[in-house]
Amino acid sequence: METTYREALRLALQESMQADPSIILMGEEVGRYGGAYGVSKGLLEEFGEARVIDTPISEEAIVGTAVGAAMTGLRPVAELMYVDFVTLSMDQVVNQAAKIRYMFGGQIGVPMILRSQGGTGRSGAAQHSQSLEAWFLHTPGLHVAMPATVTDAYVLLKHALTLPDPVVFLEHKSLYVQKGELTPDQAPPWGKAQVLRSGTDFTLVTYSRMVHRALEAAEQLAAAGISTEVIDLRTLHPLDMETVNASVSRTGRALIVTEDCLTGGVSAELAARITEGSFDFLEEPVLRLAGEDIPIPVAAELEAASVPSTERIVKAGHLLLRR
Amino acid sequence: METTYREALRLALQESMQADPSIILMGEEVGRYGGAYGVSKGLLEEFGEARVIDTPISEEAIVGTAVGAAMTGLRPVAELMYVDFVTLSMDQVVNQAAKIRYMFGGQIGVPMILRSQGGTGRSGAAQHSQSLEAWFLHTPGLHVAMPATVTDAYVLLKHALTLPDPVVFLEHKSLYVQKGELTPDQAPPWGKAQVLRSGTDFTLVTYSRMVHRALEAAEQLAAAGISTEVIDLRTLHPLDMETVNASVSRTGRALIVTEDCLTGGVSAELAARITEGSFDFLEEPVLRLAGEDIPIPVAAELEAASVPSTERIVKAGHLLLRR
Amino acid sequence: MSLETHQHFFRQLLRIRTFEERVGELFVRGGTAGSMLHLSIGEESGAVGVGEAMQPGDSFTTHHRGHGIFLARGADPRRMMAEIGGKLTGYCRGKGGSMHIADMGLGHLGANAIVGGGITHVVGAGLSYRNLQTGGVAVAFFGDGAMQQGGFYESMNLTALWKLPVLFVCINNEYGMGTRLDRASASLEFVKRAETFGLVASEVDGLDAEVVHDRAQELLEQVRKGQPAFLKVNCYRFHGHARMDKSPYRDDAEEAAGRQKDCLAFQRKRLIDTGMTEADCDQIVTEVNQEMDAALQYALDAPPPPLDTIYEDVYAPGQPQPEPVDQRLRDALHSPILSGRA
Amino acid sequence: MSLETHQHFFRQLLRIRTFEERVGELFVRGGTAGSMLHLSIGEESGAVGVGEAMQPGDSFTTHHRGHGIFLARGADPRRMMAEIGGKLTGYCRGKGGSMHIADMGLGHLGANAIVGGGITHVVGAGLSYRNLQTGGVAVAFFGDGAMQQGGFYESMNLTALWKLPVLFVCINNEYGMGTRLDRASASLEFVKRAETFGLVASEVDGLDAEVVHDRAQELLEQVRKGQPAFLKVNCYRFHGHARMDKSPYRDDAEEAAGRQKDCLAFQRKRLIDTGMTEADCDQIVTEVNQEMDAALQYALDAPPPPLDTIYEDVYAPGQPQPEPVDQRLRDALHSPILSGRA
Ligand SMILES: Cc1ncc(C[n+]2csc(CCOP(=O)(O)OP(=O)(O)O)c2C)c(N)n1
Ligand SMILES: Cc1ncc(C[n+]2csc(CCOP(=O)(O)OP(=O)(O)O)c2C)c(N)n1
Ligand SMILES: [Mg+2]
Ligand SMILES: [Mg+2]
Repeated sequence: METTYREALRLALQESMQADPSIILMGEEVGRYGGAYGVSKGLLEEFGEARVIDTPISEEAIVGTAVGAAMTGLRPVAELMYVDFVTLSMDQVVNQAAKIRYMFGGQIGVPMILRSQGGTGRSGAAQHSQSLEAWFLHTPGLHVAMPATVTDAYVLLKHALTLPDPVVFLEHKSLYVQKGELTPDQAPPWGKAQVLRSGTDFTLVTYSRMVHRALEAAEQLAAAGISTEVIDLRTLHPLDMETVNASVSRTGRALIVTEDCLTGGVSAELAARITEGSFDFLEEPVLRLAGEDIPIPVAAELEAASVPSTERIVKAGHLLLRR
Repeated sequence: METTYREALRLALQESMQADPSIILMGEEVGRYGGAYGVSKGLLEEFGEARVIDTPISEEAIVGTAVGAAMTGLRPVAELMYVDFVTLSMDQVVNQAAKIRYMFGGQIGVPMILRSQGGTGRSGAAQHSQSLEAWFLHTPGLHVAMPATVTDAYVLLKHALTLPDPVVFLEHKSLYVQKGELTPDQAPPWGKAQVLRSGTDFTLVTYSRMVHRALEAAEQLAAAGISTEVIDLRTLHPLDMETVNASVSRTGRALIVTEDCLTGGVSAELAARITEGSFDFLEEPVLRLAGEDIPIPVAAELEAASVPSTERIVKAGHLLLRR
Repeated sequence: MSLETHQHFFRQLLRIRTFEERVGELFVRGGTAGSMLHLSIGEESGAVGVGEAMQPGDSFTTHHRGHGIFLARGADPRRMMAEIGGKLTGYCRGKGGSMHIADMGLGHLGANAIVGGGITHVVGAGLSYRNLQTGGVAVAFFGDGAMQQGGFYESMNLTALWKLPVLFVCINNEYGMGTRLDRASASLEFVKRAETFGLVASEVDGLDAEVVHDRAQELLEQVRKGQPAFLKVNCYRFHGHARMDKSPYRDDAEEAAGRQKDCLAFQRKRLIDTGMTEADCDQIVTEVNQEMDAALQYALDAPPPPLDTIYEDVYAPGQPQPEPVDQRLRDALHSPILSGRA
Repeated sequence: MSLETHQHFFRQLLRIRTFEERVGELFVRGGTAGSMLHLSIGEESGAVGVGEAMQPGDSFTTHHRGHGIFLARGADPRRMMAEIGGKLTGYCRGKGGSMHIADMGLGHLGANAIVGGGITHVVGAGLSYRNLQTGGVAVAFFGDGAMQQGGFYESMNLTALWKLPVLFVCINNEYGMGTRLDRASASLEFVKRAETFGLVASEVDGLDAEVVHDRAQELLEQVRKGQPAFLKVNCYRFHGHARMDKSPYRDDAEEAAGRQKDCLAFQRKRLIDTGMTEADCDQIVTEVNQEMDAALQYALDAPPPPLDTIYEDVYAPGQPQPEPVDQRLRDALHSPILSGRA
């Protein structure tokens, strides 16, 4: 059936909450308001105030409360309205949720989900447009999921709600209205990347919103006679380098496209791992087309210029193939 | 003159405060206690309570106060006792200090220093032993300094206290007792890496505490007939890839050694940049010897096994040279 | 107060109301940078009352709903509107927008898009004023929602501990997005609470901007002597949270009642009661409409920022600037070392 | 209370005091994992008074100075000492140490090395107990220093807003490291403050553990009915902050006076006053010394954790485990793809 990214997320929450009474939703405006981006609309009515909990504006306590609840029998989905606000709860995410199983010698885990959304596209400016996934990739103890498609929004969230450890689940603010077929049975398992388009000239590795621009670019490159293999990572932890390196070992060229800013970003780890895993096969250095190393400006044109566009992905493809 | 890392830092603070009355020190125990690691001993007595300010345990407000003070005529040095506690002030560091100049269109900067210390070596366990510099490397708007030597502790802190933008200044808890000659006149300028040992077989890139283990390893490798060029980055922003790539283009091989955990760490950006800058010269993929992808355990032997040791650097050198 | 004062307050309240209406118009005409625009209609008395009690040399930070406060402190509506439109001639060269307007010249240390994010900054400003003995006061304006942010409590303690010239002003418009205050805070004893942190504190009905002014005046006198204070101004958010919000979470009766608390209508009535004619009042309205129409037009006509400005202002001029990603790509494929670029 | 109760309290206070002294000895003998060891000598009454008022099914978190609290809730001193020594048979297999001791079986949700870090966790536990209707109560123990952390205020509000079965216990030992409370907090009206968040609150002198117990008992009854509460126990930190600290920042006169507030000596006197002989008391002392000597020896004899355990417990068993860095290095040089490993 065709639906939207937003609806797919809601369906995943709804079905999971119906199946598992220990799941609760908590966050700012998740209840009566239905979520700042409408993801949880109707859930308060269906599951009641004990399970769909509107919170005050207290990011540190929201996440800390979820951690405590996850240690005592509930499976909380704590929502941060914008991932930029995780800066107020990093202690709970990094020092607590991610480390509790380890610090306590494996006695207990923290089965919670930190749901949030990031990225550009709404002129949210520097404090409402960031892509901070690299911080979580760099935090042992966390899973990190970043769905790009309707189907992945659904299957990844449903699977995340079964994991014994904390999951940082990052949506993209520009994808909520994204339409697509919901085909869970065709989705790869959790932790596996997906080859969305097969190609022979180079491997394009990406995730989240950039997946769509990558596919558009691949289409245009095909018209120019360049064959692009497009891989959607789907989760950053687990990170499926097998699929990526298997592809690069065939194509001999790799372009990484991410929205987060280049320096110290996810693109760095991917480039390093591809070089480590496919060095003997590389015809060219791994290229990184990422967000600029700047805060995100508010003006729409400036904002757009801060992250990779379809056109620039196409250009990068030509550059990589030297034609 | 010979002194210690701790004394060199104190001297830099003292001389800078004597020269610039706008500099203030603030943080937990920086005054009467003299700093948890003794760096600010004597400064309260010399500069008084208006400039050396003991704060309550309020990390968010400590950094936020420094931001506001920096915007209104002071040059604050805000100290976080352990870098692990920056998780409580990430909003002020990332959303505020780093972005204010940009968000406000260049009207004003935030000339402050966030001083802290990280790393392993004291059985501080998972919440007192982290190396979080990768987060700041990934935050446009910040400078990041990580001195390894007595001289750099002094010259980098003194220079940081003249910059118009925020500097995250990260010391290493295991280096405070480090002895060395204080030779400021022989130090490279801010932003330049330093070749601490010239070599021909491979380039070892590192910073902070690992510099010392790298030099020990290089000594042992030399005995085994392997010539190592050791480069201390000194600052992660600015990041001096010119010096690094000039070296790798000669040696054809690179090993990066960092204490922060491998995945998504500083080693990833360095590996990506070396591959981008020296691809045609690389005989082997860039190797990364970094901290394990785990929280830091408390038991001394386990803690030691969590980060690169001199022995393992030597092993990695042999591995890279395939002999 | 004198008739001029009554008139001045009316004009200031009206300028804010009218400015915000024009922001709405700019949005409808597609001229704003995005839809995250938070109008302060219904809350003008807090801005004008406190703003008029402040002095040159004082500074302030605001929350995301700060247009009115900045106008009350002397902002040029044209440059504000241009910034809201993301234009080059805006206060922040089109980089900050509505939620990040600032102007050091007027002591505006910045609006903030992080709820509570600007509160701690005034603690630092107060510290500067104390150490540098400027005589200035720093004022933090924030909403009722920020009362649930921990940083605010850390900030109150620091100001009291260090006796800093700081005033905290909570603009209580009853809502944080769709959450009414009583659903966000178990207790509403904010004044008592502030007192337990060592502040002098009080709250005031925002219906009468002049009463707000007098109360702010009293508190600011103590603040200048080093006794930090807290003021809660009670009002009502007339419209939705942001441009897209139609407030489905509150019923019409409540909204109608809330909009009765109209500080602008109240001040106009005061003018009439003190002898001004409707015509005199309408004259002011006409002048203000002209001023704000001009601001709207200015924003529409203003030039957009050139694309390459995105790399400016990350670091100070003279410092290493960000390297464009496309440049890095080219370098990676054209052996920068050989070409001597590395 | 009965003589048994008096004796039981004495024994519990003494067990904590003696345990902490053995921790000091273990440190001197080089048997501890590091020196970040925070002794609760002088603060035993908070642990025992509140701990004895709690019930099975209740849970708690502690700050970094939590040995005594855990002992009061039934901890095995041998496994505690082993954990403090970083040994495999410790409560956390030598991974957590003194600042991260936890035991789900006894409801210990964990000591925390982040000041204030464990406070929000009891809010979550309270939420679980409310939703799952377990009848349990969650108690957060923390120091006076955490009163200056914003997260605590967010937490109080949430518990009051949601009427959660939560008790906040501030062990006020007058100091946060070298900072006396009155230099960290402008106001000391913590009880009034907690009330303005909607909690019932009170404070008690920690000299008499039985009084602390009774007060905790009263509060816990209300907490079980869904009225969260705050309790401040006033005592004095007899020794330095951690093992390396000799407290140069406070003078001997103050320390001597502080150490007069000795809940252990007070309880022993009570036993004598109620008819026990010094010999009877010494008998208890002997038994406790034996118990804690055994714990010390157990820690010294315990096996260290095998090195390869560092990769365990990052993720649950069955989930992808961390790949050792050395393995990655080898893979990078031995074309994993060719060797089919990637
Ligand atoms: C830290 C943080 N959390 C959440 C938000 C999203 N948000 C923006 S405004 C707002 C409501 C704020 O309410 P209040 O403080 O009363 O200000 P008002 O909008 O009523 O003027 C929320 C939740 C944010 N911007 N920052
Ligand atoms: C967030 C954070 N800030 C600072 C520290 C360093 N630190 C450890 S204990 C301590 C003092 C805590 O005082 P208090 O809360 O009164 O507990 P006490 O040590 O007196 O038992 C400090 C500042 C820390 N561990 N965590
Ligand atoms: Mg409000
Ligand atoms: Mg204390």
